[in-house]
Amino acid sequence: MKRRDFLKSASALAASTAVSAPAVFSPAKAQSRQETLLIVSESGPNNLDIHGVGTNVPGYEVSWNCYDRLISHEMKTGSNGQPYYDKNKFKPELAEDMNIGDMSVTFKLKKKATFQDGTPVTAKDVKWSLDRAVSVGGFPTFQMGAGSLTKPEQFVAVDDNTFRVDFARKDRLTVPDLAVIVPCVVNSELVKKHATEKDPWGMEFTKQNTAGSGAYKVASWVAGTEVVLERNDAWMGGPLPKTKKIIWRMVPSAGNRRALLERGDADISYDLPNKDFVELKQDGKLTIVSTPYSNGIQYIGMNVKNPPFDNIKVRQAVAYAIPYQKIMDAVLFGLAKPLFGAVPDAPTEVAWPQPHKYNTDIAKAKALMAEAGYPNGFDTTLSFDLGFAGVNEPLCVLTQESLAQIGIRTTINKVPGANWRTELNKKTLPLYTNVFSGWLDYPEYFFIWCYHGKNSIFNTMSYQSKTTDDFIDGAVNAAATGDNATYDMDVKGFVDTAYADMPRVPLYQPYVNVAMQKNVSGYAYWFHRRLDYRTLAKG
Amino acid sequence: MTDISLSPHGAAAAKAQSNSIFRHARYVVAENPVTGAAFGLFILIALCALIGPYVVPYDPLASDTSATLASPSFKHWFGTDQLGRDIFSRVIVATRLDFTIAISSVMLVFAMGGFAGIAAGFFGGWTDRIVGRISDTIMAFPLFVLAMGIVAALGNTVTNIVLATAIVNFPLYVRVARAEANVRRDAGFVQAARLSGNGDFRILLMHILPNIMPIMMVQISLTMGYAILNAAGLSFIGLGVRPPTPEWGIMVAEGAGNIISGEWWIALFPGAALMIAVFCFNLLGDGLRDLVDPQRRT
Amino acid sequence: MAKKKPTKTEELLRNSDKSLPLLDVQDLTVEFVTRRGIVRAVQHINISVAKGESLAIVGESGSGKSVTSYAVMRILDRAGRITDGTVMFSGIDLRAMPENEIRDLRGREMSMIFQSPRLALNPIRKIGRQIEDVLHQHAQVDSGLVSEKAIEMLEHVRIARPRERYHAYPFELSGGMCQRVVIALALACKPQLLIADEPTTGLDVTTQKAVMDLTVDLTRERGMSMILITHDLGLAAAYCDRIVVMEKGHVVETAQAERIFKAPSHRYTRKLMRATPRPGVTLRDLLPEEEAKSARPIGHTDRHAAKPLLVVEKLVKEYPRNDARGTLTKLFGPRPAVEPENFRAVDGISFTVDRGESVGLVGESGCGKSTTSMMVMRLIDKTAGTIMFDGEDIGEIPARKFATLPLRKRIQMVFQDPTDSLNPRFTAARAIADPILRLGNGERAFVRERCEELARQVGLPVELLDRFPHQLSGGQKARVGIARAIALKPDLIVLDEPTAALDVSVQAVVLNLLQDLKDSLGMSYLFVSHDLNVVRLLCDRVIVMQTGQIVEQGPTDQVLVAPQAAYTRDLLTAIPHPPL
Amino acid sequence: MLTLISRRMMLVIPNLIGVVIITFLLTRALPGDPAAYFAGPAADKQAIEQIRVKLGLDKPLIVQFGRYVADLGHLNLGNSLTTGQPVLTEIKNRLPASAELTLFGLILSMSIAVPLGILAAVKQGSWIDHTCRVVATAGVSLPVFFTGLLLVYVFYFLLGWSPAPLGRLDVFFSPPPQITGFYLVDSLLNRDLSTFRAALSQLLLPGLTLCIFSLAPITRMTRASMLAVLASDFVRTASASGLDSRTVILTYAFRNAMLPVVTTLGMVFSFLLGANVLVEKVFAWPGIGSYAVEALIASDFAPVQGFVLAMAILYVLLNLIIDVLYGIIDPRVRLET
Repeated sequence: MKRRDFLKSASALAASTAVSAPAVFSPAKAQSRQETLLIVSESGPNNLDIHGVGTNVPGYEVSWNCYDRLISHEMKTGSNGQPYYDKNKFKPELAEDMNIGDMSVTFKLKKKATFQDGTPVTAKDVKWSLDRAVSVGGFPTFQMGAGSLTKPEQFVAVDDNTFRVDFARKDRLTVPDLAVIVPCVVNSELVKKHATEKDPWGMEFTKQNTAGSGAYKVASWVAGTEVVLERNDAWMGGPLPKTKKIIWRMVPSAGNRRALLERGDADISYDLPNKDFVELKQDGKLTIVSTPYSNGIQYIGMNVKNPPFDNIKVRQAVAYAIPYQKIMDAVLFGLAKPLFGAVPDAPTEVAWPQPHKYNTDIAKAKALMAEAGYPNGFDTTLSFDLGFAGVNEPLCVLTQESLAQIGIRTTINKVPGANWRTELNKKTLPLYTNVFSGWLDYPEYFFIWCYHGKNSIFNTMSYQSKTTDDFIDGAVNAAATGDNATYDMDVKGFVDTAYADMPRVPLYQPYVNVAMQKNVSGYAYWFHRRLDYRTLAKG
Repeated sequence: MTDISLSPHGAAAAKAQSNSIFRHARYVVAENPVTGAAFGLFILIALCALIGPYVVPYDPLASDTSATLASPSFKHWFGTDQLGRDIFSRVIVATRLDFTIAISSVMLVFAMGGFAGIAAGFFGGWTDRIVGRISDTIMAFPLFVLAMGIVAALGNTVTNIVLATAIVNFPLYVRVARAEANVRRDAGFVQAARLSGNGDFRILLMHILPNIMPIMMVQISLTMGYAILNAAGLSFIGLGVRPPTPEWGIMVAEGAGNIISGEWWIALFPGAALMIAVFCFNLLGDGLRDLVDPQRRT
Repeated sequence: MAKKKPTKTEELLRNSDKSLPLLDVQDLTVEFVTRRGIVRAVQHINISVAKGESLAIVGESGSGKSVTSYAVMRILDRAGRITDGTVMFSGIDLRAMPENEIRDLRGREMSMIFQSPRLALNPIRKIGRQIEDVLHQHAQVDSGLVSEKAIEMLEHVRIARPRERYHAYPFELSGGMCQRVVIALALACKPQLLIADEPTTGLDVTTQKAVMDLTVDLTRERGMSMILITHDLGLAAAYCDRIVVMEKGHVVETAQAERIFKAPSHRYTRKLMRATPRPGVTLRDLLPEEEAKSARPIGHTDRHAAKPLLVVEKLVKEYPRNDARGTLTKLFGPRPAVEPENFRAVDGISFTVDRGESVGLVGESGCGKSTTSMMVMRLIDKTAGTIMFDGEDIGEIPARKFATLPLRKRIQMVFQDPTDSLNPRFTAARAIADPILRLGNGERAFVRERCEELARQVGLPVELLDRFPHQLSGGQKARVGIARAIALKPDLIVLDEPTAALDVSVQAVVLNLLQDLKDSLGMSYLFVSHDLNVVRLLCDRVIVMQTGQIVEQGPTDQVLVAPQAAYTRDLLTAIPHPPL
Repeated sequence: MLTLISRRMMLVIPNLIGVVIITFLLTRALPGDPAAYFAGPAADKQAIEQIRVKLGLDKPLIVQFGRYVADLGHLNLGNSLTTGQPVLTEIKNRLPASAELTLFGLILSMSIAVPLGILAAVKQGSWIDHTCRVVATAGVSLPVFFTGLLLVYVFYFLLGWSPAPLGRLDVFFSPPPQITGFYLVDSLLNRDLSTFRAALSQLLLPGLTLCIFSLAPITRMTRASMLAVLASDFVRTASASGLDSRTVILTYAFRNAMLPVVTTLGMVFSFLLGANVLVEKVFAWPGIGSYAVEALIASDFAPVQGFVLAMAILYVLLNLIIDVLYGIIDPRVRLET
């Protein structure tokens, strides 16, 4: 940890917040467009609280912008020249100081920080919030667990301004996990007022209302239609955002979203079909920013428990039969980072994701099929998530066509978005395509979920291999102790094994594409891939 | 059949009868050119469904990533889609599937709703009450949403689309069949049939049904179009047939997003095919109505 | 609004030569475009009506009599047009007149009343308003007085309590009352000519008389001319000065009413006259002279006095009265003091039909005669009483079950409307064969032979057997219906107004056929009819019904010559009598 | 009239019961597992089971149904999974949007289709007749979503005549204070003409889409019943009495011809509600149709059930109105009760 950087940025921050604009009463109609940002997207939040039961991804965006965490990440310049979060550098948000010890980390809270209702932020609130995150179950608890944050006892409010997190064990993911969306700080006194015996954490209240200290507060929310956010002028977490008001409209039709952008009615949209992004980029009227998913891949998975995909030769044949380049061209319009066709003698890197060495080679695939004992192929189903049909459907159609050439006759099975998780979790789908990405950008983090023999729900192939498990466990331990050499060896080891066994065939690293008007600036890529309103500005 | 022993001049009579129908048809067509055009279209569509897959220039499923999103040209009359598939071939081949969906759903609903309606109209009383309740209950649903629900619940296969479309149309058939049967229930020829020793069921089948058939044909023709639209609507929200099977609705849905970006042909041609087919069935229904209207047959 | 300025036509009419006939139709030809080509419905006819004269146009269906009247009014439908001739009204050429001017003439100078009065009125508009509409249109009175005038018109057509009835809707009035309203509508603007197109069809004979009397009184009173279009020579002769007889689009004879009855000059007129049932003639007299001569004499009715074939005793049929109260009120509302009584369509009647006997069941609409016949036919269930058929109580067998019993074939029926009673999808042969196939025993193999035999029996050309009903004429359809009824050689045939839908000349033939069949097959008839003249010809005995009860029954001669009940007398006097 | 309404109410109760049962069974048959949904993406089997017990989904169907009916009795329609809101509130908020759109479409359609039908009937067999028929049929032959997209493309994207298809009001307008929930009515009641204009311009394209779709059945019905009425005896009487063609067609023929048309309206409305689902999706209209579709795709029971129930009640009410309307037009019905 580079404590000095942290402190430097913290003081700069304090200076910039010294002058803050007074809150002005401004009725919606009088609001000038200049200070308002209109965002359009396909779907909206179902819950304003990330701790809530079944909060969806758009809900995370609200949480990110309306709540503060103790710490956040610094920015750096990404590979595409745009601001990109720096996974190794932290900056304070509610904390003004972070002190990492051997088995604990201590934070000093900013004294001036207040919640949106004016009450000061205390260590008690932080304690209550983190207790909440590890206790409510579901996704938040799971995510906290990913950084070995599992018990309320780990969180200690030393005094009003001092807060300590005790480590359950040595884990290099613990501190980064405190900078994700989940460990947000909630106004505990306010929420407790609305808590009931049945609902001790006041989840019903926070579902509809934001109770944080963040840069924005939700002024109105019509589920499925619109979220209006207004700036919190007393925000202490960073420099005062330039945009006073955010209007976030749900526009289900992608064509309409594109039209709105092109006609200059909407300011930002980030889920458009790739093709539109390519064309908009060519038009040059809008700013288009494409960033590869951090730690995320689109892949074709195969169920290794059952025939015929229990046969390694069949899996390799599939890996040789996938029309990679066609998918890149016709489905993604080049807007993705290929994960195939690495030079045959290229060394394996200590990185994830990285390309594998397979290429489309029908002859080789056929040979492998014959070797595997399926010279005439077989019938199976190819499933995909209908929620992402725009990419998945043509991808599957191309794959289906290509697989047919080596005798694998597939029926395409469209699974409605809501059932996709359920279907995957049954671990019975023989052949499917999916995306997995982790917030914490570390190779072992990805592999522990997706390849480890403890068979987590994300190991949808039911892949189990002693070799891989050993490499993964080794890498986790080495990371915790800072043993870089072992770590590098183990990472290379599990990547190589995964590419030899091929239980899932990585296709490409998807891009997060954001289209905005030329006058909009300040877009930054975050691990959660949602928008950070705090840096966005217009004009 | 007894009819054979009944008429030694059977063939001649049949010929005379068909002549008269033919003459009537010709008259209707001549008087109403739109119906004539619809008949022509219908034949064209039927032809596409029958021989379409054997005459199209390209494999409707074959992708060609070197020629994606090509605008209409001599090579690809209707252009190509995102995966470089020939839209003309896909539109033609889709005819068979859409036709099949339409026809089988209509058959099914005719078998269910038609008979239930006739029985309700003829017997009245409890039969009528039960059938009426069922169809009222179905009517109380927004029909398209009910179809969606059925397909979502049972899974999106062609069979279920057919079933859903049939169920949704059930009240329409019941209504028409019931009304027609009810009118004829006390007609002289029904009384006469009773006097001739026909049981109720026989009267229903031999006397009422053949007389209602013409009106039902109109209904069938009209609902054929609706069945196609219904299937297309289901496809639009993602509950249609499985890819990559060509189907008009799903093709329009796929191409819908491309209209704004200028690739109008992807949605337009299947949309036009869809419209022409539905249009044809609708006009045909109107034409058939004129054809069977007893007032115009004198 | 003040009275409208006189229009051009009005002025023309005022200045026209008073000696001219009111209406003068010369050489009129009307054509219809049909899909079988052009049909000439009226060909070169000449008709004229003098002022104050009443003229009848008489003819059977298809004679062009109605078309003529529509042509005069210029209300032919789209397919029809006048191709030749002139129509002069008070010296004005109606044919050349523009549509807006002739519209002004309609209702003001010449009016028309139609058959089926209930249908001739707008069902959802108050009758008073409908009369007002006409008054408004022709600006006959100041708009402030228009409703007074409408009420006055209702009074003129002898509608009781006209002020209340002004607000009535057509469905609240009886058929006769509706026809009075239609007359009021037609006469509201004091036209010079009234055309009445079968004004009494569908009305009971007593009502018919009242309506005709009214019409004639009113037109005479106002010095109007009238054209009565009818198929009934009797009616025409009774109410009109002069009669025009039409056949197939031609005028075959024009003469004074008495003249035409005394000395009909045209063959067709004679045929029509003979065919009209009237007192003092036999069935055979209805047939054209040539045929009457060749016909067999009417057989002697062979009555088995021993045991009657059908014995009906205290027969009752009740229908639940439509309870108008809502379900909620029914559930929670106060109980009415008296339970609503059921409506008795047939109220405890008893009669018999002997073997070989022909019994007439007579009454006006709603008297219960049809209900009675349906119960005897076992098509509907009785409420109480017995129906003994050949010693067996068939009234106890539910109607639904009766259809397939062997007993079924012994009671058959001939229906009122031959078109309605034939399945449009069955050929004549199939229709006749239906009972044989269903109820016949061992005859299946010879069905065709039997059909042909029956066809010959009823005088239906065998080659027509393979035709469908719409390819047959009314008389032919009636024969098919009769052939079907006799196919199983039943003991009893119920004839439900079998000739009501037929032209008189066809009626004459069918009635004779029925008589012949009865004689040769020894069947019994229960003849349901409203027409006393027809009943007189065919029946041995007559039963007169009124409101579900029998008011009088006895031998035909006795009942019709010396009726005991007042109702029977009313019925008899209501029959129009030609001036003989 | 009151008894008519009460009788009508009694008649619809079995229908509503049927609707409740069918919806319940249908939603339970939907694939997808709300327990898995609630448990979140990372939950294991045990966690899912716990949530299942918590939601009562482990109970036999009949018990679940009993609970559902009991909740209905308390007007509790449950919570939506996808939006997280109580279904009743959401339906209350969204229903006016759908109702306004559908009614607008229907009124628009009526105002075009009825005169067209009359014209076609009066000029039967002429080119006007054929044109009316072809135009109306072409309208119903287009899939609504296609029409909608096409209209957006032409009038918004190409011509720029129409505002962005972004729901009921432009982003920079605030909705008028709620009185009826219909923006058009509410803005007029508030004398806020600019909001009225804004709401109307948003309503125009989706309304037109629905209108095009419903043109055919109404035109067809109007034409057919006009033809029947024009051929009837009383129209002949009216024209034989010299009434001018305006009176004959409008006062005599039209009012009678409206009877079957009014009856068809119920059916058309039901069709429109179905079509609405797709139109709302295209125009980002915040109505209950789009709400239900999303829920159905997401196997979200409660909104689907709530939606269907709301629709059924709406349908019943509509038919009630039609009955009343029928009674107003036709004295025969009025006097029967």
